[in-house]
Amino acid sequence: MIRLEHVTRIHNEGRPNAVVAVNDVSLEIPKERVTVLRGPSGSGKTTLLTLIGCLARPTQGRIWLDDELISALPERFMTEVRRRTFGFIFQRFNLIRGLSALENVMLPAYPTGESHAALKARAAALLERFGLKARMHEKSELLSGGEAQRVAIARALINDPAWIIADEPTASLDTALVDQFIEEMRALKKAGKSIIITSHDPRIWQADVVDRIVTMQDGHILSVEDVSARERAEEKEQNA
Amino acid sequence: MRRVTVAMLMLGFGLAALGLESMHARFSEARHDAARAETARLVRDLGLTDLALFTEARYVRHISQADLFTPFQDAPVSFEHFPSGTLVAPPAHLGRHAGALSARPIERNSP
Amino acid sequence: MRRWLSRQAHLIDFTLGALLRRKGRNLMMLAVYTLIIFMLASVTFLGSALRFEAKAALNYAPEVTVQNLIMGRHALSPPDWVKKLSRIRGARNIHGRLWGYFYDQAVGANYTLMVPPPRARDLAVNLGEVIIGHAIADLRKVRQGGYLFLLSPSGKLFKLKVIRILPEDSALLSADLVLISETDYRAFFNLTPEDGYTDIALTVRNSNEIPTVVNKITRILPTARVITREDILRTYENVFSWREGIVLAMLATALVAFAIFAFDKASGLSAEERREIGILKAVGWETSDVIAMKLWEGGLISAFAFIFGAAAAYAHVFLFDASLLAPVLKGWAVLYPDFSLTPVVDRLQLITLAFITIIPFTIATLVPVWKAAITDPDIVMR
Amino acid sequence: MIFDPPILALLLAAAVSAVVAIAAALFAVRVLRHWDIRSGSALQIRLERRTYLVTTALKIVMVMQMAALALFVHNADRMAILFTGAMCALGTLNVNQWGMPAFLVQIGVFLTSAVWLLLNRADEMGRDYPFTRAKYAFLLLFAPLVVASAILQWLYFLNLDPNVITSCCSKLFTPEGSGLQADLSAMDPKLALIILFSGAGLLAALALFSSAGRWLHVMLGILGGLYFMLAIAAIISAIAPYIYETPNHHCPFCLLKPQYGFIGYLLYLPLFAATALMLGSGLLAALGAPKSLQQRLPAYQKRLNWSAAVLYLAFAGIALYTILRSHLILIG
Repeated sequence: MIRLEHVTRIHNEGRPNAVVAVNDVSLEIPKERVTVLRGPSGSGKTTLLTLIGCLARPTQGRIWLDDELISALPERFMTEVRRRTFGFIFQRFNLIRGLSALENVMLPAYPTGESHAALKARAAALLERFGLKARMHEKSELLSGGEAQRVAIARALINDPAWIIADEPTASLDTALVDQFIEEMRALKKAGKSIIITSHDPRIWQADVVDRIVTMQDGHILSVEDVSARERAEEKEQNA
Repeated sequence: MRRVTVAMLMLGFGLAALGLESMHARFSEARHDAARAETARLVRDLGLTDLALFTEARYVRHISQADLFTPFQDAPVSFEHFPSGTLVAPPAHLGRHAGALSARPIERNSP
Repeated sequence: MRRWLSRQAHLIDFTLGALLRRKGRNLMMLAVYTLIIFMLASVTFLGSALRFEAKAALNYAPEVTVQNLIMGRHALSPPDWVKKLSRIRGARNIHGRLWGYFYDQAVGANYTLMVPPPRARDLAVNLGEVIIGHAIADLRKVRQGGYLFLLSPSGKLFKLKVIRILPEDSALLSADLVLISETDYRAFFNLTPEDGYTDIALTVRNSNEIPTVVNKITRILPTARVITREDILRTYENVFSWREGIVLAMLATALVAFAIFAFDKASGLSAEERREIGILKAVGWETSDVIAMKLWEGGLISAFAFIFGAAAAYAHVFLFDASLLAPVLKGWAVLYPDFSLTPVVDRLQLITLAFITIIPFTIATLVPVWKAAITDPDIVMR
Repeated sequence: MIFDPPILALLLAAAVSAVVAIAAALFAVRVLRHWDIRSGSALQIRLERRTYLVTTALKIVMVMQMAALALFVHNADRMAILFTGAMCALGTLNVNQWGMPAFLVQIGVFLTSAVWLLLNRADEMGRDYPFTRAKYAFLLLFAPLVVASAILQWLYFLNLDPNVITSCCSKLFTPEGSGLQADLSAMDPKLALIILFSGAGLLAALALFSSAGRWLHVMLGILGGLYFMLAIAAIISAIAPYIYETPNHHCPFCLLKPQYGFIGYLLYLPLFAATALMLGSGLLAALGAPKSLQQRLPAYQKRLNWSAAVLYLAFAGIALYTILRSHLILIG
């Protein structure tokens, strides 16, 4: 579980162009569920995601990962936590050009010093699972959108993280790929991963894998909606 | 093959070449021994004092025998320096005390 | 340890990938860097090899040379000096040397004319005979048994029979030698026996006694300058250090320019490279990982340039007789010894070279590398 | 003299090191004044980021300094031919009054930089960077040393005068002479050997089993420093004659010459490394284990101690080897 207590994040603090991106947010994100952060652009959802994912430190407030206070760690240890805890899927996937799909997947594990053979085997197995065995050695910029998406997911999984964080993963995808993405998320959820997605794409928040929708505006949380409970309630109604 | 492996192999190849060259150095030292013995005999017999590396002027031809003033007035068609004159340093025994005839070293008490 | 190695291997692998993406530019840079080191190393190798030859050969030079100085200039030594010096205990084989320079207008070369001392029995020359160095034989196109014509400074023509040509092996010391008999020598330069000698050489049996002998000489002959073999050896130790130093100082500007170039390359990070570092950091690379990766870039370029530059320089100097540097050494000299050097590699100089090439490069890129490495990881989400 | 390539290299290294050390010291002052690991302020984040630069720069400088020490000695040895009376590095160092201090300070730089690196390593293990203040306070001591080393080297190399007759090692290191070197050579070889071997054994044993007390551990660091000096003295009075196979040659520098198979490097390297490890370990013990390092620090110290013990034994082993190989008999 991730718990945020009165978290505030100010960009460019102390300068005239300071912006309060996240303002006094307290939130709990449950494990093994799919949580969606929803809101218009500029609502602070992406900033909140960087705080949760240990990519940035809050200006104020605390963030707990299970029982570990992670908001006050120096960069070095924050990175350590990030590496073993979170897998990231970015908007437009952010694969590194010039490297093969396989290398892109292996990348996050480089600093651990795992042996090349073992790492390569793991990455290859992941790619095979996503049906990319044949495209493994292709340069990343030559992959199709769907392939790139799956490589990005495989990369997020290489360090076997408990949490998957996805930032606007479907922003530039057609419907078929969005469906494919949702299916992958379903599989990951089933495998016991906890997932956080930011999106203003209705195709995501209407998907039935989603358990919880957090709506943000102007750095505040507007509402927290337990979708799975709602569905379960609806199901019950129908059965009755 | 991994890029790092290729790079290390290439570096290894370069190092091996350096190693081979140092083997070559050791090997051919013996080959040059005969020539050096010949030269040494010539030096001893004739009492030679300098290398015939630069022959333009006597202050570079006989560096160790030159005095400080030669560079400016020596050699047949010379106005001043030759290129080699800029390359060679004045003889070691013409140090700070070169002007004085008593250019012998000063004894310094060791600490 | 194994983990550490494997981590470095991964970082190198990544950095090579990044370098290869801009293959042309980086290979060009590597080539320039290698070339600079090649030149530096060539000069260093040549210098140390010459130094080695000088040391090996001049170890047999006379222990003490006595020169007469008049008004600060080298002058002829009076004949009675030989007698005076022979009274010194410990001094042996005292003999007045006759040697001097001769500018041969026909070919525009300088010769060193010399009278072989009496003890050089193999090299004894009679009246009308001559022994010449290899370079002169080549230049004047004479062979053993042929005749060498020399026009003396006073206008007399000398016809000398070449009885021997000094071996090419000793060219480094004997290329420009013309050995003639004392009678010929004095006639050639219009010297009478009363004029004395060019200088006086002597040997000292016990090398510990050299300072004592030198002291005595300066007392007996106050106007004399005394040059010991130590002095000669030191001169040669110095001569080439100086030259290497000069070349180094000149090439240092090239190195500095290169360091600035490297600095520029490291600091002029494109938006794409920034984003890439952001991605690396976001997916779990630490700042120090990025710094290490980037330093490997410079380290690899340095290592490649150093190893291949040094190896090529060795081949150049010792396998191809420093052919590219010969013009520099030759200067305006017409006579140039055709020598091949004993290959000697001085470890100290290799280390020095490594120092001088790797330090500026690493230091120059350090700050830009760090600036790149502290890129915020959340840049990828903006 | 200044145009000699190795000298240019050394001066370059010295100048670069001094500049980095001064910059690092200025940064250290800022760290000591403003460092607060619990704060998330912009200043703290800037400081933390800058530590990466300072640490990397110092690591490079320290590696460079260690190489420079070897180059310095090697070069001094080679230059001996340029000075009348000099036979090895010692003669060259004695050409003017700056040589010996430059050399000793360079050794000081080597040891302190090694200790700093060990401290830095420990600091980076703790989630709250527990030793940061100590580390940067230490840097304030280290920086003047580096600057002094650079100045001394400049003075030394600029004032190298080939007309000076210097003294060779056989004159300085004689039991009959006066001064420190003579006293060192006059030490009884038997006593020297006893100190060398029993000291190495004792230190190795203590290092292996000293996880007990904190203050014992600190003592061990001090003993390591003391042993360093005693071991050098023992090399001068006893080991050197064994290597040269003449009872009267005591020079600690000639050992580094090729005709003795560079045995000196083999002998000094483990001693220097072990000393640095002991000093580092002792300093860590003196600082005490902070809360964030309760588990990791003892393990780290244990690793340091183990390495030191192995190196001490290696040092003693090589010393023993030189004695056994020698044809000289000093002690009946």
